[in-house]
Amino acid sequence: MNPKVTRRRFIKGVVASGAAATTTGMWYAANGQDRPGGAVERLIRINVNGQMRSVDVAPQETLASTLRYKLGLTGTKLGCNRGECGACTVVVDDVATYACSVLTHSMKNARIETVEGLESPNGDLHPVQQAFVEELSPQCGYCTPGQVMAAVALLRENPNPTREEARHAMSGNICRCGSYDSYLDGVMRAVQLG
Amino acid sequence: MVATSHDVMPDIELYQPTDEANALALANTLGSDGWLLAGGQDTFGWLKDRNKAPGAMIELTQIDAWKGIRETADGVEIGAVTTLTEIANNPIIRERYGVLAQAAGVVASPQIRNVGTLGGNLNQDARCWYYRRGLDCYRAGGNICYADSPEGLNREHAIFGASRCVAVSPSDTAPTLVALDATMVIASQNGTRTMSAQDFFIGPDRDIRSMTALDDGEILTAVRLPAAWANAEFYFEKVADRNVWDFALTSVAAVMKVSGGTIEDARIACGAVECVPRRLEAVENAIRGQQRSDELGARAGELAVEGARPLNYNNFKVPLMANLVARAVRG
Amino acid sequence: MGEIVRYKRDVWGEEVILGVSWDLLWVVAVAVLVLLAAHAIVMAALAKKDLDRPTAEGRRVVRHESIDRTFHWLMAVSIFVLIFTGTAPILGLRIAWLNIHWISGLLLTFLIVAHIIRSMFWQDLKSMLLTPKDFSEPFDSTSKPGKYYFEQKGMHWAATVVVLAVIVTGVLMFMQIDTPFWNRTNSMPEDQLGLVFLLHGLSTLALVALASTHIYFALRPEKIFYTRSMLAGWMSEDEMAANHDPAKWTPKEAE
Amino acid sequence: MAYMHIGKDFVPPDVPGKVTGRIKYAEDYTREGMVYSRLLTSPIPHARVLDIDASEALAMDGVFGILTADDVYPDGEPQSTGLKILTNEPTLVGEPILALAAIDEKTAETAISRINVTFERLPFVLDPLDSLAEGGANAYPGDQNTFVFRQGFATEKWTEDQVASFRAGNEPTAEAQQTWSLGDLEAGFAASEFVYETTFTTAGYPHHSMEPRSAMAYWEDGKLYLHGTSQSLTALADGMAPIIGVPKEDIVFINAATGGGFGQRARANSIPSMAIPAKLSQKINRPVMMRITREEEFTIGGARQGFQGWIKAGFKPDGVMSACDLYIISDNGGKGGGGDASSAADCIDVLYQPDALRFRGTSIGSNTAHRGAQRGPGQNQIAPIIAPILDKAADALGISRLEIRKINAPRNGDVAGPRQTPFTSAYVPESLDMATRQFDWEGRQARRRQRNGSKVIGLGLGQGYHNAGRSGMDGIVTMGTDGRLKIHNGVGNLGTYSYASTSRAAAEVLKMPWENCDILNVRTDNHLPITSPQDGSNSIFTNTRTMFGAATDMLNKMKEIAATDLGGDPADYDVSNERVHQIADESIGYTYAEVAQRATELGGKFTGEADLPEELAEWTQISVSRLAGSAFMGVYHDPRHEGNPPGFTVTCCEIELDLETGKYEILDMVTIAESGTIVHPQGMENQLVGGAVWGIGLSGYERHLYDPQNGLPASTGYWQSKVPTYLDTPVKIGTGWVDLPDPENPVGARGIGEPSMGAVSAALTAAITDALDGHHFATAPITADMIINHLAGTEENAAPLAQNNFRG
Repeated sequence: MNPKVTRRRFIKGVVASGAAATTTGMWYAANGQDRPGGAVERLIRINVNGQMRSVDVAPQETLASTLRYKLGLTGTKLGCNRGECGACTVVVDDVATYACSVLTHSMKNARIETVEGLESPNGDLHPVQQAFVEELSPQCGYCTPGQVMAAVALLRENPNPTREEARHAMSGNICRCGSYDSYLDGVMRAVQLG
Repeated sequence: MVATSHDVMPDIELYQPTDEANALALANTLGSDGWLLAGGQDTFGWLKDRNKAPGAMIELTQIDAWKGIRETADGVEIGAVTTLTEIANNPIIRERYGVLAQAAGVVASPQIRNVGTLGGNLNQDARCWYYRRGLDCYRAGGNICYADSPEGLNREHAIFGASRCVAVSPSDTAPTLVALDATMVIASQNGTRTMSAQDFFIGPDRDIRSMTALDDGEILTAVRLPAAWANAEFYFEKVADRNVWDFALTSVAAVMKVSGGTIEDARIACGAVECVPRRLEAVENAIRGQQRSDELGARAGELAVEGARPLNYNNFKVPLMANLVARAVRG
Repeated sequence: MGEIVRYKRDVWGEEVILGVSWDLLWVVAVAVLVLLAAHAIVMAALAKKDLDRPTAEGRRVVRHESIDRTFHWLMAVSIFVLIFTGTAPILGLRIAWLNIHWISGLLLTFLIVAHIIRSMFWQDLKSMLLTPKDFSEPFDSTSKPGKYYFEQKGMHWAATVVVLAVIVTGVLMFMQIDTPFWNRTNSMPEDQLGLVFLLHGLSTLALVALASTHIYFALRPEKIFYTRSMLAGWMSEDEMAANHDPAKWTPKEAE
Repeated sequence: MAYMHIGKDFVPPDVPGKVTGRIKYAEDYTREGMVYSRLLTSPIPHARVLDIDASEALAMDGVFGILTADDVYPDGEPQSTGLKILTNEPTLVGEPILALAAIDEKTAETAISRINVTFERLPFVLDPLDSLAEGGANAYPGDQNTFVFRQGFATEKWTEDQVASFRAGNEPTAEAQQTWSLGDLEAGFAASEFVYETTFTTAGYPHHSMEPRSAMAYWEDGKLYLHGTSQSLTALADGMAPIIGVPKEDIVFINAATGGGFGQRARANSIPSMAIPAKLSQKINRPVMMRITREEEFTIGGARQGFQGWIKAGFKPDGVMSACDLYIISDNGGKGGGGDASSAADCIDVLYQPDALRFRGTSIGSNTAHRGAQRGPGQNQIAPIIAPILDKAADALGISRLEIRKINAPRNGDVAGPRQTPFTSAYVPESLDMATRQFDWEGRQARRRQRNGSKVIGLGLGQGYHNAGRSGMDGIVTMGTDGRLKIHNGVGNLGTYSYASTSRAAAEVLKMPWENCDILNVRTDNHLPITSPQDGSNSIFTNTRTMFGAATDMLNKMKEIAATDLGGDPADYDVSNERVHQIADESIGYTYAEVAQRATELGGKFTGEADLPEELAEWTQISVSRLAGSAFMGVYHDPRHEGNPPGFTVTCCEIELDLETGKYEILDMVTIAESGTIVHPQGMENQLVGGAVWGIGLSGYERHLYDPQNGLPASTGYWQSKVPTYLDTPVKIGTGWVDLPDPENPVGARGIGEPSMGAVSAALTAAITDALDGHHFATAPITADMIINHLAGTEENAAPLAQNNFRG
């Protein structure tokens, strides 16, 4: 009943996926249907946190999958994988975006920023991160990277929002712990921290 | 066996054409096997669930010609893959067609509006949860409706125009386009055709599998808003359970020319009460030439819901729709 | 060409019948076309050029009373509408077909019920009954039929079976939709519902085949006087004498 | 009392990791050779698995094996309530039947779709009252519909007339499973001037923690390493070991952070799915990651118990609640549930101190989500039901709505509950005063029911309660020769930060600067003591006691060492500035580093090798034995405390309700806590605002829908569940606390997590009721459609008191 797959065969499989370096939760085989030419190539380069990264990306792969399972950027969380919670929010060309609901292939010319890319080179937290620490904005923390990124996008577009504006801009992020008030306190403090 | 919760994207090919001709050729060649992908906010759930299984996606968002907001001789043309955020924030739309800016600004959530497009919002599929669960209902090609039954959970469903399927038009922008008398521009390899927004949306009586008049190989490329209704009096309201991430329980979009309190002309459409945006011509006729007042509003509300046929859990939509129409009319 | 039956998953994931495979519509269309074309070619080849057709001139006898003709044409119209509204959406025509379909279906049901009652009490039911003797008729050139010859009776009874099947299944399906008379229930289990859809589909296919055949023969030159008789009610004595046995059928003289 | 740490804000050590994304949740881990598992779950609400044919799936490339109920329960499935790891008799849609491991998730999903399971379909039921009715289907195995404690599955039936009469709004006449009462009910009602009676319902909806309960497991050197999710590390691992069938010393549970629990991840038996990767990994000998989807989180994540109840309350002319009679049918879901109903009655007794009270309750199963503890189980369901009744009584008796609450409020010295337990302390009138003052409750009364176009103002006042403290757990602190204090803390990192704030009690005892303290948590091989599960709002009370105790033990040992080495009596010594020294001459003493060094040299009881407290839990003993001899140790077993340490909240709110749309906006909200000394103000505020969002969800939005025709769950995700968002909650919620110490806790603290929700739910419901001229829906949630229907005189074809469905 149990297929005896040897360890070597298993490793071969991983290597063949072109992603031996990072473990891949959502790994895809190439598909060979009979369709018109001109479909996307798997090997692409994307700009993540200021670095160009070469990645083997299946055509249907979401950005969240690539970030988490190909690039090891697990700060981007999957809360619903449906665009219904915001935990996977990243910033794409300064715009808050659900990484679970865009294709990595659509990001080839984009600047992607994740929560891992916010700290300054000397290790200082981004003002939003700093403010969230000071206000103790997170509770369980699972939605926090998404909240951080939504706030970062907001402050780029509107460096001096009112609490009401912040509330609307942040509204695509669920916090099941109900820390909305504390996150808004954090955003308003981040405005001061600049 | 639908016994597992899928949420991994299955194998599917992706095309990213950068010019119109290429996109139309792909749409033509792939036909129903080619899924037109705009912002994808209604797409990926279907695919992850494995409830729709097209062989390829044709991404439309890299075609610049189908993006952006342009002034034309007769109004404004909005590219179909313009994002909802751009529409909601665009100064021209806000100034002249505020009703659309308002509707675009309350779709789902900010991130969905950042990526989601007007075309995607208009072409999104029905939100009946039975259908979304992947059940083989009429709309999915089956022979049964699970929602329209004595026990079906149909609180969000239609009170008008049901025909076997009782799902409603989920789009927030669609009623505003019907009210604005917008023109839809549809391209295919055979050329371009246009039709009114009202004709663009079709009910299950005409096609139970599709919510729009688009045929295989056709792509909605732009929406034209006529100058005739620019800067009119607008009213838009969406009532949903939650203020984010929710579909309307009922919405109303009204476009009126008012002079000295008298309604000279009006177009009104409601969302989430029928499979298509429900244009209220009887109400429009009744209020034309009338002075706006609470009484007129109340009369318009009553007229709006005439002939409603609620299901077992959506009786509330009748007074709700009447109230919203009344608010729109009374000013 | 695909399969005969389409399947789907029921609400709990089990495979059940969904209905007939509509690819069969094309199979039926092609088959009927081929058969009828073959028939036409054979008939054309066999035809004696100088054959004397019975003349329509002269005295006339009544073949179909006006009420019977009315029934026939009403049924014909409703069946045509039913077939059109039933199949056009399958072929991709986007029309609001369902209400027309069930209204025609109700009309047809009413007509059929009335016809059955009439045929039993007010009409000459026996003239339509198939007896063992009828089966020898096509092979016996000396024997002429009564009012209806064998093929006509066969066609009638085939149509009877198919139309009854389509009506019974149609009524069951009608009960599954919202109408002005009732709100739908989900009372029928999905596997049974699939069976009903399948039978409705199969009988529809049969009906399409029968209707095409019927129209073909109605339009054939040697039979067109029957079509005229269904329109005008009469046939000439000459036509009568050429095709029917007065001993078995004594029609009234026409006005 | 002037504290060094208690009552002061600090940065819990995990917070930077949360804002940088660096802290790891279970699914963020990977391991070489890791494979991925997916679940095959039941598509049918109640069925029996007759056959599993996985041959096609197992023949696929990249598929490593499957795990079934037969694998995990070779001797048959336990015949008890509660979730199983895997089952052959699913009693709800989505219950796991088997798990499959493959090289990646996509392959696993494809493989699962090729497994053929043959089911026997069994009758199912979605509404407990339908099951109660004679002839109604039964949710549980063996055609049973209830579970009797210590007896097992049973069947409970009413006549159809009894069910119909209850649905029609009458007092249930059938005998209840469970009854307790206090005082003379008849006399109480006889003395009443105002009596109010109604049936009611509350929805039982899911926890929907943001982090799905993913888990990863591997075995190494005979030890199981399990990356999972929990509300408390040691309590969870302690219970998980027997479920998996591994000795406690051989399980290492790793759980740096948990993405929300809300009661559902407190105990191992509420999250047995974590055993799946452990068992599967054992079977196929590879690390196994089991990522759980949002939908699976719904189906195996469980829900609150829904109530179908009847309540009758009587008030004397002076406003005193003289009698309360409560009858509740609780929806136990597909796998059995908790004791919410009795807690609801207890809550009424606590908050309103009626002269007489009777509770009757019956728990009935339905083929819906597993039911278990959820934030204030029982107390919070009853909160939105009872608040409008108090307002009705107040209006009828001509007493202010604030006054009637003060008249009935529990005070220091009062008792409550079936055992008439005294409070450890209680300052509810003070909280009512504080909340109403901060909100300007009296000043706002002029605005009550004011109309502005289609909108109307409603004001609401609500109270919440939960028992908030336990005892009997253990504490361990150690100190290395560097003089740093290591606080071994088994409390989970759930977002309450109580793992850190309770640790501060230890720092407080030793007057240790916070930066010289290390909290050892994250993984159980950090030698953690047993803790109570972090549920029931107990962590602060329970674990400050153990932390305080362990640190005190260390303090005493320091003094003993110093006295032995440096002369004098231990009582002559004290600590300050990280030194233990003589009180009279501070120069005589040891630095902490020195005393730790001495302790290590001395060994024995100073390093946990001797004279340990006798009652240490097995788990703590394992930890202590592994630490023994390695470092200076303080270890403590906490004796039982006396009385009920309560957590109280009071909320005021003002809403503006649109009579034409049924929508309302919460214009202002103030919520006040009474939970003893505040240990961590920012954490406190988070609990208050978080509870407020939950209360808003309970009263206004959250739902739990199952299709009555076929038992499919309709609300599996955030969208359909209607979890409140930023824009459904107030722009700013005012908070505050009474901050009076509780005598049963060494730092005066009690918990607050759960009552923070109840008060808000009560206040919001009261405000909605107020805006609608006192129309009492007697249900939670109250959704826009219900308000519209009420105002328009329309109604839905819903069964009265329906559960797991829409209500009229």
